[in-house]
Amino acid sequence: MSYLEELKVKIENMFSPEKCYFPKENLLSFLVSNSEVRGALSYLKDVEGFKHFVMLSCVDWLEEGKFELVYIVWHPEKKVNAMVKTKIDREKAEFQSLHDMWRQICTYEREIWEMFGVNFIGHPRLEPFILEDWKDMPPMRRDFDTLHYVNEHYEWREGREESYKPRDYIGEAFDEWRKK
Amino acid sequence: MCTDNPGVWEYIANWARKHSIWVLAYGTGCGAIEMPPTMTSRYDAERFGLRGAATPRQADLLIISGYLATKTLKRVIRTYEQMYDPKYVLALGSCTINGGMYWDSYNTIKKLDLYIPVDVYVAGCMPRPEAIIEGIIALQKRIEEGRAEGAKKYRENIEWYKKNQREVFGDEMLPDYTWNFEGGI
Amino acid sequence: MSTGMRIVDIIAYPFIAFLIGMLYMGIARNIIGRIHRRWGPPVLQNLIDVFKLYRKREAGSHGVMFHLGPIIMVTGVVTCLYFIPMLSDGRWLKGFSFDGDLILVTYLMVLGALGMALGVGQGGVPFGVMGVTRGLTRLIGLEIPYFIAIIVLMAHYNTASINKIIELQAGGLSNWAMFKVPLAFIASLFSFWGMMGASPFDIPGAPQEVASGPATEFGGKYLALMMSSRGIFGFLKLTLWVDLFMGGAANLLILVGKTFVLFVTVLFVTSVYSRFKVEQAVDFMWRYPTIIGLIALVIEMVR
Amino acid sequence: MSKVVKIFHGPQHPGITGNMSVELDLIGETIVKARTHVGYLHRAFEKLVERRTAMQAFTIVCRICVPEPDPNEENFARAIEEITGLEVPERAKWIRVLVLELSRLAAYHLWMGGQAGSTGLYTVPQWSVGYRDYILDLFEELTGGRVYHMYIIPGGVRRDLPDGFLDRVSDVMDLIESKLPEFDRLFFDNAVFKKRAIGTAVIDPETAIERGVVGPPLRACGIASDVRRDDPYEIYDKLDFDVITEKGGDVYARALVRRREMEQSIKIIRQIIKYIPDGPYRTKIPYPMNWKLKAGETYVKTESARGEFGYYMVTDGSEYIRRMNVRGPAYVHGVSLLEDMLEGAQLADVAMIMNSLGTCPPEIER
Repeated sequence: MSYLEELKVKIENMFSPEKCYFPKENLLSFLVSNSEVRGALSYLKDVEGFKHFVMLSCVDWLEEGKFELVYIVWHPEKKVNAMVKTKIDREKAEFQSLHDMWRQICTYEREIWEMFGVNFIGHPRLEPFILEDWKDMPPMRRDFDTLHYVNEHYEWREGREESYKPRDYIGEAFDEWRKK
Repeated sequence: MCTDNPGVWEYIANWARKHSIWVLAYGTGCGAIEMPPTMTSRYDAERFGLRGAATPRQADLLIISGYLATKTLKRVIRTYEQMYDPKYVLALGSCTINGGMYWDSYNTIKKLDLYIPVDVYVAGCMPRPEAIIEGIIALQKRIEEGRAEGAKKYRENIEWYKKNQREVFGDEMLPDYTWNFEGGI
Repeated sequence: MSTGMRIVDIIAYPFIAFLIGMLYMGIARNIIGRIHRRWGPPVLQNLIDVFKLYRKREAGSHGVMFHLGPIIMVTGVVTCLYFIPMLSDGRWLKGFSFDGDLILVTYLMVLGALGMALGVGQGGVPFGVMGVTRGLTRLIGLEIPYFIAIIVLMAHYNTASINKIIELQAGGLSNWAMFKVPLAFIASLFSFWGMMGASPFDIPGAPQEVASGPATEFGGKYLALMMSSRGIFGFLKLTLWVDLFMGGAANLLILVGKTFVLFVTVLFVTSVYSRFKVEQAVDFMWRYPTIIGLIALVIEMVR
Repeated sequence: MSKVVKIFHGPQHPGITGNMSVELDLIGETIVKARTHVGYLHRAFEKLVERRTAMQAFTIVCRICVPEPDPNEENFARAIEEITGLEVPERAKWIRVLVLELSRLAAYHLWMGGQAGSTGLYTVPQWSVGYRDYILDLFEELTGGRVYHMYIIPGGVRRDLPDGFLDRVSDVMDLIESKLPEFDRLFFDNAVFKKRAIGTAVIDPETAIERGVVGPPLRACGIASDVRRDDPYEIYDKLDFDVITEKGGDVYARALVRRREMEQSIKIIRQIIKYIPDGPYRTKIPYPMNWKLKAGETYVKTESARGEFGYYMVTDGSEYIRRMNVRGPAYVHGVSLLEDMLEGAQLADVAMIMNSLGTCPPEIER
């Protein structure tokens, strides 16, 4: 039994992961409840030795009305990744800030606050990161229509709309190329 | 001083301007990656009198290298207004012309000439160093003929430009810089 | 020499320095271009640049001192230039030399930098202020070995007149001060590289650190003035070193030849070294060149 | 002098790598507080990818990182392949590694120019950017583009190697290898550069792992961490190369790591030229205009010239990608780490530290 499989068993015993599986060979992914995130991450960091924090990502599941926060960590000795996920409510998007565990989470949380509107409680520096003077809804949310925004705020150069539709054109060109 | 009837001095000055273009070292977008090859030993743009200038006060040419995010556009306008007349703008890449592949991106502008006057556009993604040099030669031609008067255009149509800029920035407009006085104090 | 000729001579003085200085800067860009394995700009490029800058239509201002800064700089440089004889023989291009002019020249050379500092102070750009601070700090470093070398020279020839020093060096290569007091020459060469802004010491205008340093806020005519004075100042320093250590020059051709040789050493140094931090530069200057200079001084006193 | 001067270092400043700015509080020449400001290059790639099919998205991902676009293509292609289960032919894997290593060499040449330029040694950028053009010429022959290649597509590579291409690669490698000692003499052994770089911006090994440092800055602390060795992708497990480490963790150690890795890249490319197998160069992919991507998620990573470049990708069974999150090495190096490194440093070191950490703004903000 490999290290990750052992880890999976441990985690299933210790926490109550909803879905614990291997998306690929050296990556363990599991979904835990909101309250267990800090516990799971500190277990991985302090007990198992996943010292290197890779990234924090956020996925918008608009249909379910949830945001999914994804914490990815890396074990420098065992050379494996683990992925801790949790789902938070989309309407009242709030989560605890974990910036005290790894310093660089600060940056990720700041970006997710800006791009998805997730409020991280206890974050020391929730200030605009990438955007400036942004007044619309957080742009990475799936219900934000970027083309609509562009039509409202920018002017198109004439001639662009008359040209062929790239989508159709690529399809045709691809058909021809495939025949050869 | 701005003269409507170019005399002999203006003719010689245009010749000098043509052969001495100082480029502001501001890599605004991904086109900045082709600027080092243009300036260094393979393409050696210094042959044409191009030189990097560190600050806008000394520069003649502002190269907009590629797409402009709105946050950069604000800085570009500010930089452009700080430059001294005569000043030129060379825009690289399809994304400055009509948005290019970022046509549906909420954070990049689609038409640069709405916000600042552009003298020469160089199309492509990325434009090769040869294309950049060709663009500069086209600019030199315009300078020699005295047609590269972007600053004058900007001063004369300042309301129109400011209106367009306001559409992007909303209420967060920039303070005015040097465009509103002529020939120093 | 008639008064008319004398006036022509005096008027020609800065212009010759300007032209040769600008030409040297153009040639420098060419030689550096070759070291970079490319062609480089035309030789007259710097003259074209200066002309273009004079013809810029706008130039913003921040007040009276901002105007006066570059002007004081040019004035200081040109005044200083007049006390340095370009040619030793004949009646032409002798400048206003008198006994003890070496000391005056040493002080006048700092005037340009001070004028600049006054102008930049009013510009309100932090980079400019920072560049001036760096320039003055560097000056402290450069002056020490330079002063020591000058003192050695004055002690050796027992005079403080540049003309006398040139005369005493006459009569062949072995009489040149650079061979008579070689250690003093070496010490002074370091501060010469520093004064010329060659690369380990080009701190005040380091683009990666302080944009273009003191010149950050200056554009158009001001920058043209500054470039002109830099051209004149470069040639002034070259002439001074040729006068002091290389036996002066009898005619313009020899002057150009000797200054050019000295100038090329600057170029070679500048293209193979990184840039010091300001305290490293001062540290360096107070260490090696100063020690060499002090040894030269001791030898001179013992002799 | 204890007056605090506030300086906005950038975005228009010659000492800044790319288009970002650092807000510095200075006392004299010493920095007491630094804050980075990014977002000047934000193009919303992650949003645009959600609006494009996989085949349309692959053409724009390479624009995420300008100096070295290929790790992005590689990541994107491999993420799609892992999710949909596409098999990549053997030859395509070898060609991909060839492209990746060439682009690493090109990126290191550009870095060398930047690093030398940041200390005021202007001869090195002129030479190294000139030699980098030889590699760009190879790219142009292979892919049609100098900078952006759009060559590594899901399911293989876009086309096969041209006739005699490997011979030309070999020639260029000989040329570049013969020029490396020149750079040693001029730059890496330069007394002034050594004096400035040794002991500047030191990272110690524990904090390096803790703070998420990757790539050459981590290896300069003496930790042999390299995605090519730790989590081998494509054919890196079949190749013979060393993971370079240096002691010290300062700017100079990082420079030496990169310098020695250039030799390793050349070694890898020589092996590829020697052992590359024949065969097809790409597999058949489904009709790209309505290629329904199987629902799934993955995290893929590639070793770029600045360190681990990761993509987190989620698909939901439609033809569009649900979410693609890019984790560039500069995301950590260029924001929080840079702020900490700059505190207590000197104004003169800002450009040097930024370059040596491999700050690349376009991948911070995408």
